[in-house]
Amino acid sequence: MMPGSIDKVAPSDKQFDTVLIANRGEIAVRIQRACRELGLKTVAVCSEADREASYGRTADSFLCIGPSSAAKSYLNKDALLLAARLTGAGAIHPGYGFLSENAEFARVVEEAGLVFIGPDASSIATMGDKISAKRAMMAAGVPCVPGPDTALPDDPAAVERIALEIGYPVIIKAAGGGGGRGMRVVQEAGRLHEAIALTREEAQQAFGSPSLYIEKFLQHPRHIEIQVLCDIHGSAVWLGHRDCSMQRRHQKVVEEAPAPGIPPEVIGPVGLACVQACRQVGYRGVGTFEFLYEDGAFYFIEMNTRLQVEHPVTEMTSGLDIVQSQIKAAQGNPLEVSQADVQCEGHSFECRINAEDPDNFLPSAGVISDLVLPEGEGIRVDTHIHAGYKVSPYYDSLIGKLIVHAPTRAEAMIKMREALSRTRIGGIATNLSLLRALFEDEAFGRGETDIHYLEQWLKQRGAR
Amino acid sequence: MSAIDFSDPATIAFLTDALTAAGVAGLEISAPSGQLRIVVSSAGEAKIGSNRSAQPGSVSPVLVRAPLAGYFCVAHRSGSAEVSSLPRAICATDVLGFIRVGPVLLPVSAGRSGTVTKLLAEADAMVGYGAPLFEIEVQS
Amino acid sequence: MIAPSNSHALQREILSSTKARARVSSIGARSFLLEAPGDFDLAAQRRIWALSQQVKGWSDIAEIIPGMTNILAILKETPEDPDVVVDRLLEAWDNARSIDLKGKTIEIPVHYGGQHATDLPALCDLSGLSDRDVVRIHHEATYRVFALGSAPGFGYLHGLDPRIYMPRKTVPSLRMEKGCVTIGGMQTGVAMLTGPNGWNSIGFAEMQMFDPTSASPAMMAPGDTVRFLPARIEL
Amino acid sequence: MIEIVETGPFNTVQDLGRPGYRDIGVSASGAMDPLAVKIGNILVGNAEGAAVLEIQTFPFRLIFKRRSAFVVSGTDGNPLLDGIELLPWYAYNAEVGQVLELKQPPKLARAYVAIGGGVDVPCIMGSRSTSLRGNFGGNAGRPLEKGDRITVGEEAGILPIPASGLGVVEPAVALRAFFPRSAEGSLLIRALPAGEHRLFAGDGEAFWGQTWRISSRSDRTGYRLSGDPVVPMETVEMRSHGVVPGVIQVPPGGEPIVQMSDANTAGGYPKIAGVIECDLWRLGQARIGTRLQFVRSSYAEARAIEQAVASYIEDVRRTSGLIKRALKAMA
Repeated sequence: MMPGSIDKVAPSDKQFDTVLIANRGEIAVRIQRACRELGLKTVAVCSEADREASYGRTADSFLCIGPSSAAKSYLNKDALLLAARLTGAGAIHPGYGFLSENAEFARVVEEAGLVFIGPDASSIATMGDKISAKRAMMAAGVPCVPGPDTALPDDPAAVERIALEIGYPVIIKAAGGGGGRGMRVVQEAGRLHEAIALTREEAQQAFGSPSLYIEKFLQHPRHIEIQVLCDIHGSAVWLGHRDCSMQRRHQKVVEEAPAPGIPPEVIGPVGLACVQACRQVGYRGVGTFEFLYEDGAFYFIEMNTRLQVEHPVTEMTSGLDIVQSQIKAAQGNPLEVSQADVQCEGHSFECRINAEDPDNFLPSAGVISDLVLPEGEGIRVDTHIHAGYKVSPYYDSLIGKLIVHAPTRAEAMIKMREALSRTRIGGIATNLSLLRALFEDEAFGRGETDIHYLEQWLKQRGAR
Repeated sequence: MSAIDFSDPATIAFLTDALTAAGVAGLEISAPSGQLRIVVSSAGEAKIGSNRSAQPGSVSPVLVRAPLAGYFCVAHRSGSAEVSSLPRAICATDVLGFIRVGPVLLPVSAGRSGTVTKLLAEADAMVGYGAPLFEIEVQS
Repeated sequence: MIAPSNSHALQREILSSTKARARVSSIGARSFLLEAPGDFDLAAQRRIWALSQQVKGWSDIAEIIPGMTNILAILKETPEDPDVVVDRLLEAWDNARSIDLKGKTIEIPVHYGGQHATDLPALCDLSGLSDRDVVRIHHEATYRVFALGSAPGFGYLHGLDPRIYMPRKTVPSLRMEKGCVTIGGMQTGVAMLTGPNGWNSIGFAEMQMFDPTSASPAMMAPGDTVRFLPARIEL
Repeated sequence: MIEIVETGPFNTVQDLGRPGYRDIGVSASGAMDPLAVKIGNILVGNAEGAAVLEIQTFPFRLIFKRRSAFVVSGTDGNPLLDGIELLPWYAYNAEVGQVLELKQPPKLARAYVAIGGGVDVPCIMGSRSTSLRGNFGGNAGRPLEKGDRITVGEEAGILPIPASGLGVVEPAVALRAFFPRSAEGSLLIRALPAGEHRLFAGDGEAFWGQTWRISSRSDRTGYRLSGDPVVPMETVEMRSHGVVPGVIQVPPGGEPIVQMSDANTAGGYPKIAGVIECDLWRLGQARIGTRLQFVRSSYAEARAIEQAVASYIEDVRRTSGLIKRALKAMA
């Protein structure tokens, strides 16, 4: 059921002075910095593999909560709550990944009398379900991918009618699917029923439910995001947009803000619709609306009810500290900015530095023997690594983010090239060489590359 | 590369973790200082035996680690002299201490027979998961 | 321990109260006892019944136990200010109108005399009546259930003819059978448990008046009318 | 299923009692140490009011006919499982055929055995407690006897107990600040003056001032206290009225009676005081011969203690659940 208004969110009167950071790596460092700047104490937690993490030494408390496997530590809700109980933390920041979009975790955190730094459990649950999220967005006037907001009917004739209405090509998706699994593109009417039958069988086997839905398939979309920030008093703003089309297997590699080549009069109404949607569902804290963008039109795909990896590019252009704002919202403070105050300036890029083989993308573990990170005006590095740091094989291969900011996109590209050239990470394999090459690519330099571009670029590069 | 100290509990623990993660059943390393043999049982708990300097009948230290983060309590109830008199022979089911969270206590049992030789954590201190609490010498 | 016999309190119920107002005292922190002023009679009990019905509806009440012209109210939680509770109870008492409970009529066949009528001779001595007269006076009267208590399903019956009042024994019978028809002071009743009992037995009733597995375990309820039918008289 | 291998008299199945039927003369019954019942049940994963065994005469032995989680709570004695000493107030797993033995505890009166799934005797009038006076409830309305086989409820959905057990800092220790003892070691029991306190005049003060001894004529119905008799100035005959556990009545002899779990539902002796409810479990654990003093309490104090006890219970529930689930995820 859709929550009707902001009234359902009782203003949080929970004051806290200590934040437990239920995450690891660069985001643990980033959140710790924000807490310190707000005068809050921090609790860092770790798995056995992260026992030597640098941010453990700078936190007010540091506690190992479980074995290296994420399921036993960073995903272990109860171990996290116990850590909060032991350290007297009054709030939990989930970061991104792990439990950040787990409605059940948000619920048990609140039940334990703690503040979950993020939206409430029902917002997470609503947005986590593809169909209910789409319904909520349509209700708020956010443009969605054409297609019904219900599961596909069994009647073949009805399905045909729906597909025709949407217009081919269409995509059939498993309602419970994700990450590129359980979906099939149909180019023409003649292939519709065969595709449905196959996908239904896959869906039943892979996700335990034969429920499918149908949408318009976009051929060359870009991935555009809108960052929002909301308080619990009914105020919400959007902080501009990002382009995150540079992806490999749904993993973003480079992000930039603003998205190049989108006129303000096109994105403006979409941004306002996002803000409107937040007000309608009583959304709290930070969130990201993800869209596909093709031929001047936006299509909502999903909302991320958490901090994003790529939040720094928006921080660089908007000048706002998104993590601090998120924590303040969780404290129940009213937003300090109005929409008119939000002025995005210049251009920002973020490169995700991964500990992986640049050719076959296999994760690389080991000890970082030497490390040189760039510094200077308009350059920011968010990372937890240091010389001697042991990259463990247990988690995501992201070891740092290189962020630049300059007045124009062209200047920002130059700055990123320079920053990348100055970066040295020895002892393990990284994707630095790939990033360097990407920033020399002409098409990327022109901007407006679509979500398939990187994969094709990699294919061609491999062929060379 | 400097020589790895195979008697270092941290090294053994790291190797054990690596073996467990890799799904490898065991490992045997021969070095001038002696032999190390790690067998990862199906339950995931490592049985570690080592034969330092190849002296038959020698003992090797095994660490008893915190099974959970919490406050470490050495003795419980009426302050029995359990750990205060070290070294002390114990059997596998003996409770050596407790991990306390609020009013709840999780007993830490020895897990193996041997002799408790060292107390490695401070009483009433907050310890993390896996923190070494006791050292037991096990007859090889 | 030797439990205080279930009837110890009924030796002389006539507590002459000159107080005009009801009295409220407490047992522990969440039980409050309101005792009606005045005589021990049906009029007072009717007001207790009215009070019971009212108090039962209070949201902070866990349980009420109506007694002999009194009521024990057990709260769900220890009150912050006990005086507030006392005032509420007194106010409710002052406003309690007499009600007559529309009870059912229960007819209990009794075997008067015989082996269970251990105290009949003593009652004859005390009253100066013949055993036949005692039995007749007992079964000719109509009784009202004032309250239940003391033993599962035991009803305190009011309406005993003053001619056969008999004080409770100072030394209780150690083992009186369940079913004995007894007189204690100005009341009568049927013993519900076998055990020590200070009341005086004049007969025996076979009827089962308590079934713990039933939805309404006790046969008697306050306000019910009880008549004893002489099934057999063995003198 | 469990089978009683050895038992003394008056060991019964109890839960938190059947209040609500005192108006038809049915005693509430229930465990003498309800706090031990709640903690035992929570540790083992049951609802806090599940039925348990109340053991007050020893030695006691039972055999597990099914793999079960169990806790022995309330007591200060170490239970034995197949002869191996365990800790009281700790949940453990018992395998089929293992024998649990309880010996006479060093100081306290009663031990409670909570079993995963709860003792599954018929629920009568909302409770599984044994009504010894009424001969119903519990195990066929009577105490446990050697050879009794007692069904235990399903453990479905109950979280596993860690192999080395899981326990609590027992209430007497965790709540030490709220449950003091006197310098001479006698039990301090908080009470409020009751209806006829004033009738005792000087003897009323003597009641609070002296140390009483729990006499041998004490049981689940009530404790008779020995000491210097306290006598009211005038003899009053009370009309029969409802009473609750904790009421301290003074019969003509002048030696007070504290009504306990199997308290009669009605009484008429003069009431000198009423023990506050959250001190009753300590009285329930006091053995015959225990010396005790009554301390004048207040509503504010009673509420403060109740809140402390309630938050201790809630903390045990929440934290033990977190630990079990956290360890399960790590297993």
